[in-house]
Amino acid sequence: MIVRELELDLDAFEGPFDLLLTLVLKEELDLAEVDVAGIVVRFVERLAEREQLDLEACGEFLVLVAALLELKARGLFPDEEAELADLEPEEAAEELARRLAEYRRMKEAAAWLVERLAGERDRFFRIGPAPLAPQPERRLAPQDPAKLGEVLRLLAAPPATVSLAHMELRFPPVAQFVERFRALLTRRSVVDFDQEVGGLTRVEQAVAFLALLELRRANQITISQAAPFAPIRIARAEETAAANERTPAWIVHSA
Amino acid sequence: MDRPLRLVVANPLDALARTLEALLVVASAPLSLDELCAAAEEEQERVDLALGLLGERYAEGRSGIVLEQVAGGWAFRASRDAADACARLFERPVQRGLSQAALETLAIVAYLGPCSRPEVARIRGVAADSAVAGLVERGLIAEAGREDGIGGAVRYRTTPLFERVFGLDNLSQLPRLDDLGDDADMIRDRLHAVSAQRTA
Amino acid sequence: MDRPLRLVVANPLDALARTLEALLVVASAPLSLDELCAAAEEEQERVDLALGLLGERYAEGRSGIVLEQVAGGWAFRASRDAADACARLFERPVQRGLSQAALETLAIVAYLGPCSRPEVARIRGVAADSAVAGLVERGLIAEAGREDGIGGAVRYRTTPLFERVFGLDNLSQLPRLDDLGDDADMIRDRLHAVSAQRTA
Repeated sequence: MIVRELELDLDAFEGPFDLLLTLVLKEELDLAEVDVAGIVVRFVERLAEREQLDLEACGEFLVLVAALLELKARGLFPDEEAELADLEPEEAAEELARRLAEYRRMKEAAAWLVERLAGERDRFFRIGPAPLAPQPERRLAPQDPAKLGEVLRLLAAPPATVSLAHMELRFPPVAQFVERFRALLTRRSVVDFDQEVGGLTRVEQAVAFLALLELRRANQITISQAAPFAPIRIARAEETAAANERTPAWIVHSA
Repeated sequence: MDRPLRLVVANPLDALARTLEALLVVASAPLSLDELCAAAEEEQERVDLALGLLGERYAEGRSGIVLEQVAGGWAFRASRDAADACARLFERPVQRGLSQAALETLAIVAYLGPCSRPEVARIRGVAADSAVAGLVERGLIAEAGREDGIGGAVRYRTTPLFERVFGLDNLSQLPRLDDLGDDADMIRDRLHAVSAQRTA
Repeated sequence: MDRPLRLVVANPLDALARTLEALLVVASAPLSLDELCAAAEEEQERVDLALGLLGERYAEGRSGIVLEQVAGGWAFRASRDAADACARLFERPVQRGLSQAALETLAIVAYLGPCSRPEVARIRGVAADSAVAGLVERGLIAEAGREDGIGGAVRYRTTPLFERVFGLDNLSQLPRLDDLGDDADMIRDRLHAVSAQRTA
């Protein structure tokens, strides 16, 4: 088995392992987005298909994956580097097993949710108010203005010592905006791009625009602009959406 | 005496009536005859007949659910007998508090003056869409123009209702936050600096 | 002879059942037993009995409207028989299935909630921002305060809509975590076996 030709199908990447390594080293693919466990699972699956243990492949794979993991760990947890280095190999293995077990359980829980959804797809219910219902009156009890100052003080306080906030990428992934626009378009038929990205940083706006092009390329949306520099409007590509819709859909929402 | 195999022959319209019931109970707006026909894949005439059946079943005095024909089409409503109970359900006693998200958003808008959703999101570190929408719906904040520049985002300010609920004559009565800064601009800078630190 | 004003004495629970029907048909979310009792101004026991009556009347196969116990309360939904008709008329807010990342995030929040984005990221090993934003947008998870301590991250929990979409009465109906991830134990055993072999 040639490790570098291992075909991967991950959320963030699809293609041979070798290409993934190249992209990571060229910093064209953010390791934070790469599910390394997924690579390991794929490798183990391939390994299991063979009768004999391919020692050479295992060795090469271990070296490559270890390097990937180290790079990723440094990127994700710079502050914890010292802490991890302190672990004895056995402890590290135990910690790895523990984390792996936790993640596997969540993966199975996710699989259970998928199955559940498939079973519930013919349950339709109303979301939102009934057509002829009385208008709810939501009066608020008197509030204490001191609470406003309190929450603002908390927001203005510098984050506590070890923060994992560095995981929030400064260059947001395109997928984030793809998901966001899709979600928005399930609620609204037309979305004003400028309004959605107004106030975001230039980089974020640029990435959001890339996401638009991505969605357009996949024929999931239509983009219109009345004139140069006029607001950009995004709408669902209805018929294609209907034609491509093969994934389970389970809830409804009245027109 | 011969007994018929089935004592009650199901009315052939019953299945259609059940489909219509289902459609009406899911709808959040009245459904027109056309919509009902299209969804049930049935002739208008038969849908009309089935609606007649439902009209008898879901009639005032017979059922808590009443079928009503309104301008836009057909819809279920609560019976008049249940008006008091419905009123109790909807006019529930005053809501006690605001969620953390609502409170934070409100504090930002109150102290910093007109503020856009993206700005609130940046300061809080999470998307502000639902918090802002909720506060607008409750009438505690309202739109106040747009940010400068082409395609500037909508900005929000607090409303007179906000002042009433918080027992303030005006915004200058908000508790002073001298430890954070002398004025709105300084507080704003401080909040942005912290949020940048949080995501750095 | 005096004739009674009413020839037919209705089941005394009928009036209550009608009131409950009315409440359920206008409610915008499942109503808990407490809410039903408060709105109907009735004892829990009687409301329970009336709900039993309604459960028989609005049962799958009998009616297009079905009474179900979901998300900690009672609600009407369309019968499964009418799913095709409903699908023709109503828009689905979750058009495309949830991505694997979104599903895993949803599972983590459902089991460990309230939990923050960094916590989700730690378990999944990848940043969770877009998945969390998407789930919030769809109304399946919502903010639930911040982590303790200064500058704590926003935490999330699943919403009643989540329970409703997945047809759960409450989160305890999720499979027990201990019952999941058998293969995780296998992996652990294998790791230990391998290391034992090495040192042997």
